[in-house]
Amino acid sequence: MLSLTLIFIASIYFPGIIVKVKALTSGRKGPGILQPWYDIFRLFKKGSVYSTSSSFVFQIGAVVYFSSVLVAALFIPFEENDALFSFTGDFILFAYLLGLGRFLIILSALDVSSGFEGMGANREAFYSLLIEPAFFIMFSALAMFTGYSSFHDIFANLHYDNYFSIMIAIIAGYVLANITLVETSRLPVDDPLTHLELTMVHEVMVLDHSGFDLALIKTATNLKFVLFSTLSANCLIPQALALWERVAIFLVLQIAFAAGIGWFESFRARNKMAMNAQYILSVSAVAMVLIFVIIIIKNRI
Amino acid sequence: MLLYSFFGLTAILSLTAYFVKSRNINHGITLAYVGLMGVLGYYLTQHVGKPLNIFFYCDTLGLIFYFILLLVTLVSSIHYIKFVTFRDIKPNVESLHNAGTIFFTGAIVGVLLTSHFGILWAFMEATTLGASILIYHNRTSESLEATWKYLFICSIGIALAFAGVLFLGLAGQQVRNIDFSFSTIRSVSTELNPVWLKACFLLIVTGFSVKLGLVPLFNVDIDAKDASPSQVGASLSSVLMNAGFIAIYRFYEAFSHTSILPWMNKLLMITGILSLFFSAVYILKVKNVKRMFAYSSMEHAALVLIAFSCGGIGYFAAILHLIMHSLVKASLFFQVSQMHRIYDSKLDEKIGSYLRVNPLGGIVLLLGFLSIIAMPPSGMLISELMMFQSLIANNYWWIAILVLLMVLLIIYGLAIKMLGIVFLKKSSASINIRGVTNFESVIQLVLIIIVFYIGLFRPEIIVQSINSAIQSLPS
Amino acid sequence: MANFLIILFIMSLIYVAKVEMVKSYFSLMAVQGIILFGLAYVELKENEIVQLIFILVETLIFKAIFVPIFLSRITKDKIHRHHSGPIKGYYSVLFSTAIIVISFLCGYMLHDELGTDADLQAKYFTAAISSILVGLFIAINNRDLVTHLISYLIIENGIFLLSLALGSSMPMFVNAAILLDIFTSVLIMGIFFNKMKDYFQNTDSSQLSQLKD
Amino acid sequence: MVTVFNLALLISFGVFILPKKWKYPLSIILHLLLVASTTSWAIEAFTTDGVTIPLGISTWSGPVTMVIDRLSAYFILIINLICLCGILYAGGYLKPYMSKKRAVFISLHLFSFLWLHGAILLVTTMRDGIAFLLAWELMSLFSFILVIFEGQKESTLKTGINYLLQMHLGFALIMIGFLIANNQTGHLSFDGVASYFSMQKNILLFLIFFAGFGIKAGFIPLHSWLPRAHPAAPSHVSGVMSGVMIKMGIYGIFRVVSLLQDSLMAIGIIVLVIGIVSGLMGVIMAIMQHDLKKLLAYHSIENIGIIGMGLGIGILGKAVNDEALMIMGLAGALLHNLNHALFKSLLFFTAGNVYYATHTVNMDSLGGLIKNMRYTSIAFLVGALAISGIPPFNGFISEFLIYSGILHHLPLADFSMSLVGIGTLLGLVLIGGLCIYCFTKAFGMSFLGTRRSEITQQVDEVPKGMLIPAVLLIGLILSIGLRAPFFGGLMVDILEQLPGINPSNLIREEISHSLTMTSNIHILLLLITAGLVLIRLWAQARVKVTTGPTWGCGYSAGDFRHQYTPTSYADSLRQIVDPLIDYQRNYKSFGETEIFPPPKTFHTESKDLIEEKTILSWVNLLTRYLPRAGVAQSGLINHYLIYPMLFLLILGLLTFLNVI
Repeated sequence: MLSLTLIFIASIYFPGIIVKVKALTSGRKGPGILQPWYDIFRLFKKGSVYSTSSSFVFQIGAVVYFSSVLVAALFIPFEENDALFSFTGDFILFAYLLGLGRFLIILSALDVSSGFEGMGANREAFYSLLIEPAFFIMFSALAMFTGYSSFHDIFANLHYDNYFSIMIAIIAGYVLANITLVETSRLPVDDPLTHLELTMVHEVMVLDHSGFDLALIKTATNLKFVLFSTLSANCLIPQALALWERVAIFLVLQIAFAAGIGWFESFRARNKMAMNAQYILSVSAVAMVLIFVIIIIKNRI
Repeated sequence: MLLYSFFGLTAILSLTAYFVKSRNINHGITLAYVGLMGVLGYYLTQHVGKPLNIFFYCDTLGLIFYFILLLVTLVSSIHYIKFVTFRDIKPNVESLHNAGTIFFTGAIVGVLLTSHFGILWAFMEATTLGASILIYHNRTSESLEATWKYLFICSIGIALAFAGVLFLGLAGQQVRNIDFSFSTIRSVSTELNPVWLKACFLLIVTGFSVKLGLVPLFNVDIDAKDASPSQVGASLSSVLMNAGFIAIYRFYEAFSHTSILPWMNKLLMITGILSLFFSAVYILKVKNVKRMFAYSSMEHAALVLIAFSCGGIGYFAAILHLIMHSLVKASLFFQVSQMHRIYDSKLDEKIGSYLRVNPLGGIVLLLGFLSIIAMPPSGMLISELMMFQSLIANNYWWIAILVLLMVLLIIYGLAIKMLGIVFLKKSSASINIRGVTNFESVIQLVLIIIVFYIGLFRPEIIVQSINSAIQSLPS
Repeated sequence: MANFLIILFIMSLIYVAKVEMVKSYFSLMAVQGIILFGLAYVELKENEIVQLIFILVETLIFKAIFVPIFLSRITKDKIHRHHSGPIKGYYSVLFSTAIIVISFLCGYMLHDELGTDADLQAKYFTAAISSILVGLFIAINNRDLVTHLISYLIIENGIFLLSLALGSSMPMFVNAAILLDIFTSVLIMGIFFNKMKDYFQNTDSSQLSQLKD
Repeated sequence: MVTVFNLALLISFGVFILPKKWKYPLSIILHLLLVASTTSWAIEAFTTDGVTIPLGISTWSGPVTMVIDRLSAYFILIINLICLCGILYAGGYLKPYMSKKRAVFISLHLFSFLWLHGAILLVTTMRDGIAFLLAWELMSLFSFILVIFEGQKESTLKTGINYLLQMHLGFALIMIGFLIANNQTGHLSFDGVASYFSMQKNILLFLIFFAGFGIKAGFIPLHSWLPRAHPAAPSHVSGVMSGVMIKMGIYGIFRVVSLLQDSLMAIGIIVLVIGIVSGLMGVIMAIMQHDLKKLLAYHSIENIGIIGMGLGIGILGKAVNDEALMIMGLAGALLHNLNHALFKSLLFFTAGNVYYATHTVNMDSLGGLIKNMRYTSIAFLVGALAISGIPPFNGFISEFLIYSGILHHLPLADFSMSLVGIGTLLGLVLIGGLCIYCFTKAFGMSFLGTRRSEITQQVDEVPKGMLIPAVLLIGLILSIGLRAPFFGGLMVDILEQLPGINPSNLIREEISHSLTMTSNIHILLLLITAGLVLIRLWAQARVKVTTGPTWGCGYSAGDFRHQYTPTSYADSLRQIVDPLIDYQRNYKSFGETEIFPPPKTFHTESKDLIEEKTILSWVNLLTRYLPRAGVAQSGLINHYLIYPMLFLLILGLLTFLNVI
C-alpha cells in the first residue's frame, strides 16, 4: 500500500510543479501548485456536451482509460512485497493494461468523426507502437541482469556494485524518462500547451471530451505520469538504505523530476512531426545498448 | 475354336451392319455384338492363363482390358443411339459407322488376346483401318483431314513397327529358327542378340506411339479425337490406348529378363517425360475442349509410361492408372457430346455456367475434372501416389520434381478451362436447352463412381488380377 | 545377280529424289516392284512353290502392276507436276545420297552383329534402311498427297527388303495379312485421296491444316 | 457412435435430393450428429489417455481407424465448436441466396460444408499415411468448392483455382514427405516418420513437411493463397477456414515436431524466424488493406506467425532442455490455436454481418455502423480487443504464456539464446502494437464516426439468428480471459501426452500461479470499470448533459468527407515500412492550365511484395512462355513425320553411344 500512497501523494504536486517551474522560468509568477487539481475537480462537477455523431464507445472510453491506469498502478512496488500484484512477467500485463486504455481512448477519438481527432488518434497509436519496444527491452534486460522477471523482484535485486551497473542505472533511468515523456505526451514529442490542433497529439484526441470524462482523462494522465516516474525512481534508489531514507529520496526525486521536466520544456521546442518517429526509435536503440551492456557484464559473449 | 467363330461373326456382323440401312436393326446388330462379346468374356474367364489355340491365349491383363473394352463399347453404342436421334444422320453414314465400330472392336479383341507378335501387328493395322472409318463419321472437311492424317501417319508408324518385328525375327533366326509366339521369345530372350532387341523395341515404341498418343506420333491422334464424334474420341482415348499399351507391354515383357531391361526403362521414361512436357504445353494453350481432353489423355499415357518404367510398384500403378483413366476419360468425352449439343461449340469461351444449365451434366464434368487431376475420392490419386513412390524408390529426384511441376501446370490449365465451363457466366454462350438428357449423364456418372469406388475401397479382384498380370515382370 | 539388283534399287531411290512429274513416280514404283521380284526370286529360289507364288503376287502383281495403275487412275486428271517442298532440285538429290551413305555406314557397323552370310544380308540391310529413310525424307520434303502415298510405298518396299534380308520366318498367313493390310491401306488412302480432291480442288497438303494448335 | 458418424456422412448425399427448404435443416441435423459423436470420443480421450475407433471401412492402406489422443481431441473440440457456429451462421447468411441460386448450388455448398467438417475431423484422427492424405486432400477439395460459391464471377473462380493449386502443391509435398519415410522404413504413416527420424538426419524431412503443412497454415512466404481466398469466400466459410482449416497445418506441424529427434536447434530457429516474419509482415500488410475481410485474412497470417513463434521457442526449449521455455512456448502455441479460432471466426462472422447489411466490406465507404448495428459492432469490438491481445480477453493469455516462457529463460540464456529471446520478445511487442494500430483502424473506420459514402440504402441490424454464434463465441472468449489457469492446465495435460515431454509439478505451479493472478486482475479490472461506470452515471445524473455538433475547430460546415480515412490512418506507418510493401498511388495531378479542373479520382493499393517476388514472377514466366513451346502441332502433315525420324535417329545414336 505504501507505493500507492506515495504515488497518490506524488501525483498531487507533480503537475503543479511542472507548471510552476515553467512559469517561473518564463518570468511569470504562475499559479499555485495545486491549480491543476482545482481545474480537475471543477471539471468533475461540470455538465458535459456530447457530439451528435458519438456513440456508447465514446461514453465508456474515458472510464476504461482511467480504470486501466488505476489497475496498472497496483503493480508498482516500492518496498518489500507491497505491490498488490506481483508475479512473473507482471510488467507485460502492466504494459498491456495501458494498451487497453489507449485502445479505448483512440476509439473514442475516432468516434466523433472529426478530422483533427482522427489525426491525433493516429499519432497516438503510432507513437505508442514505437515506444513499447523500448519499455519491454529495458525490463527484459533488467530481468536478464537480476535473474527475476517481475517488477518487485527486479527492483529488489538491482544491486549496483560495480561501475558497469552504475551505467545500467543511468541508461535505464534515461530510457524510462524518455518513455515517460512519450507515454504522457510531453515535449519534445507533443506540446500540451500548443494551440494549433494540427500539431497536437494527446490534447487533440480529447477535444470533444468534457466534464466528468475530461476530468477522468486528466487524472489518469497525471497518474500515468507518476507511475513511470516511480518506476524510474525505483531504478535509481539503492535498496540498501533504510525505508524512511528511501521515501525521502523518492519524494525528492519526484520533485526534481517534475522540475526537470518543467525546466526542459521551457527551453526546448517541440520536434517536427516527421522527426518524432526517429526520436522514439532512438530510445529503443538506447534500450538495446542496455542489453549488450548486460551481456558483457554477465560475460555471456 | 470359339475365338475363330467370334472373329468370323465379327466380320459377318460388320458386313451386315454395313448393308442393312434400317436404323433399328443396325443398332440392334451392334448391341447383339456387344452381347456376343459378353459371351466370349464369360468363356475367357473360364480360360484365364491358358492358351486358347496356337495363336491366341488369354492372360489376366488381356482379360482386364477386354472387360473395359466391353463396357466402353456398350456405353458408346448406347450413346450413339442417342447421338443419331439428336443429329439427322444419313442412314448409310450410320450403318458404316456401326460396321466400323464392330470391325474396330473385333480388331482390338484380337490385339488383346493374341499370343503372336506377327498377329499382334496385323490386328494393330486393322485397328487403324477401323478407326479411320469411325473418325470419318461427320463427313466434314475437318473429319476428312483428320482421317487422312491419321491413316497416313498410322500406316507409316505401323510400317516402322513391322520393321521392329522383323528385327526380332533376325535376332530369333540367329539363335535357331523359332516362331514369334510370346512364350518362345520369352524363353529364348536371354540368348538373343541385344542389339537387335534394342532396335526392335525402339521401332515398336516409335510405331505404336500413335495408338497410345505419345511422342513422337501424337499429333494425328489428337486431331482424330477432335474431329470425330465424341463417342469415337472416347474409345480412341480409352480402349485404343489400352491396346497400344498392351502391344508395347508384350514386347517389354518378352525382353524384360534380358540385359536390355534398364535401357528399355530409360527409353520409356524419356518418351513419357517428353510426352508429359508437350501435353502440359498444349493444355495451357488449347481453346478447344475436345482437344484439351485429348491432350489430357496424352498426359495420362505419359504418366503411365513413367510409372511403368520405374518398375516395382510402378508396374501396378501403371495398369491401375490405365484402367481408371479409360473409364473417366470415356465418360468425359461422352459428356462433351452433350455439351456440344447444348452450346453447339467446342470452344471453351463459348461454353459457360454449365452447372446451372445442366446440373447433372455439370456434376459429371466436375467429378470427371476431379478424377483426371487425381483429387480424391478419385482412384487416380492412389495410382499417382504409387507412381511417386516408385520414382522415389529409384531415387529419381529430379524426375519426380519435374513431373510434379508439369502435373501442376496441367492441373492449372484444366482447371481454368473446365471450371470456367462449369461455373463461369460466359456472355458469348448460346444455349439450346433441349440437348439436355439426364439418362446419358447418369451412365457417365456410374463410370466415374466406379473409379471413385476403386480409389476408396481397394477392390480385391482388381488388385489380385493386376498382381497376377505383372507377376511375370522382374520385381 | 542380287548385288546388281540392289545397286539398281538404290539408284532408283536416288532417282525418286529428283522426280518432277507425278507420272514418273508410278513408273518408278513399277520398276521397284520388278526389282523386288527379282530379289525375292533370287532369295527364295530353292523354297517351295507356295512361297514363290505368294512372293510373285506380292511383288509383280501388287507392287509392280496394281499400285501404279491404281494411282495413275485416281490421279489421272490435271495432276502432272507435284508441289516440291522447301528442299528443291539437286539439293534433295544430295540429301538422299547422304541418306544412302549414312545407311551404308549403318550396314557396315552392324555387319558383325549379323550372323550367317553377313555380307549379303548387310547389302539388303543397307538398301532397306536407305529405302525407309529416303521414303521418310520424301514425305517430309513434299507437301503433295500423291507424293505422300508414293513415299509410303517406298517405305513399304524398304520393309519388304528388310524382310528379305532377315529371311524372317513369318507364318504364311501373317504374310497374307500383311499384304492385305498394305493393300487395304493403299485402297482406303486412294479413296480418301479422291474425296480430298473433291473437297480441296488441288492436292496440296498445306491446305489440310485447319486442325492445329 | 461410429454408426452415427458414418450415417451422418452417408445421409449427406440426401442434401441433393431434398427440396430446397429442407436442405438446410437436414445439414444442421447432420452437423449435430457429427459433433455429438466426435465430441463424445474427444471427451473420452481426455479422461482416458487416448481412444481408437475403427470406422468399419477399409481403404488402400487397410481398415480405417480413428486414433484420438489428447492433441487430436483438443483440435476436434475446436473444430466442432467453430463448424457448428459456422453452420448456424450460414442459416441467416445464405437466406438471400436461397432464392437467387439454383438448387444444385445450394446443395453442393451445404454438402461441401458438411464434408469439410467431416474431412477436418478425419485429418485430426488419421495416423495412417494414405488415409491421412485422402482426408487432407478431401479437406482442400471441399473448402475449394466452398470458396467458389460465387463461382460465376471470374475473379472468384480464379482465386479458387489459385487456392486449389497451392493446396495441391502442399499435398504433394506432404505426400513426398511420407513417401521418403516409407522408402526408408516401409511404413507409410506417422509411425514411419517417427522411425525415419530416429534413423536419419531430421532436418530435410522436417522442412519438406513444414513446407507442405505451412502452405495450409499460411506461413510467409507460403501465404499468398490466404488473403485472396478468404475475402472471396462467403463469411461463414471464411470463418471456418481461417478458424479451423488453416489450423490443420499447425496440427500437422505439431505432430511432426513431437516426433523430432535431432537438429532441434536449427529447426527451432527456422520455425521461430519464419513465425516472426509471418507475424510482422502479416499485420503490416493487414494495416494497408481497405477490404475488411482481406484485413482479417492477413491477420490470420499474423496469428499463425504468433503460433509459429510459440512453437519455435518450444522446440528451442527442448533443444537447450529448458523445461519452462519448452512447456510455456508449446502451451502458448496450443492455446493460441483455440483463441485465434474463437476471435477470428467471431470477426469474420461480424464482417459477414456488415456485408449482409451494407453489401460492401470496403472500409473507405463504411463508417457509423455502430448506430444501426449495435450488437454487431459490440461483437466486433470484443473480437478486435481479443485479437490485439488486450486484457481481459483471451488473446492476451496465450501471448502471455509465450512471453513468460522467454522471460523464464532469459536469465540463464547463453549469448545466442538471449539474442533469440530478445528478438522474439521484440517481435511479439511490435505485433501487439501493430495490432492495436490495425484494429483501432478497422473498428474505428467501419463502425465509428459517420458513413464515408452517400447512404444508398437503409442499414439495419442483421436478424437475431446471425448473432447467436457471436454470443457463444464472446462467452468463450471472456471465459478464457477470466478462467485462464484452467485452460493453461489443460494445455499442459495435452502436452504431457506427446512423446518426450513430461512437465514437472514446478512448472504446473508456475503457470497456474501467474495465470491465476492474471485472471484475478482481469476480474478486478472489470469490477473497477463497472464501479466507475456507476459513479459516472450518478455524477451525470446531477448535472446538465447535452449533445451538439462535433468541435470542428472553428469550421462548422464539416461533413463526413472530413473524417480520417483508412488510407490516411495507415499512412504514417506506411512511410516507415515502405520498402516492405508495393504501394501504388493512381491519380491524375492537376495540369498547369486547369483553371476549372474536372472531378478527379485518387486510388491507392498496396500489393503483396513477397507474393510478387516469390511466386507470381515464376508462375507468370511459366504460363506466359510455356505455350510458346507449342510449335509441334503445326497442322502440316509432313512436319509430323519429322518427329519420328528425329526420335529414331537421336535415340538410336544415344543407344549406339551407350548414353542410355
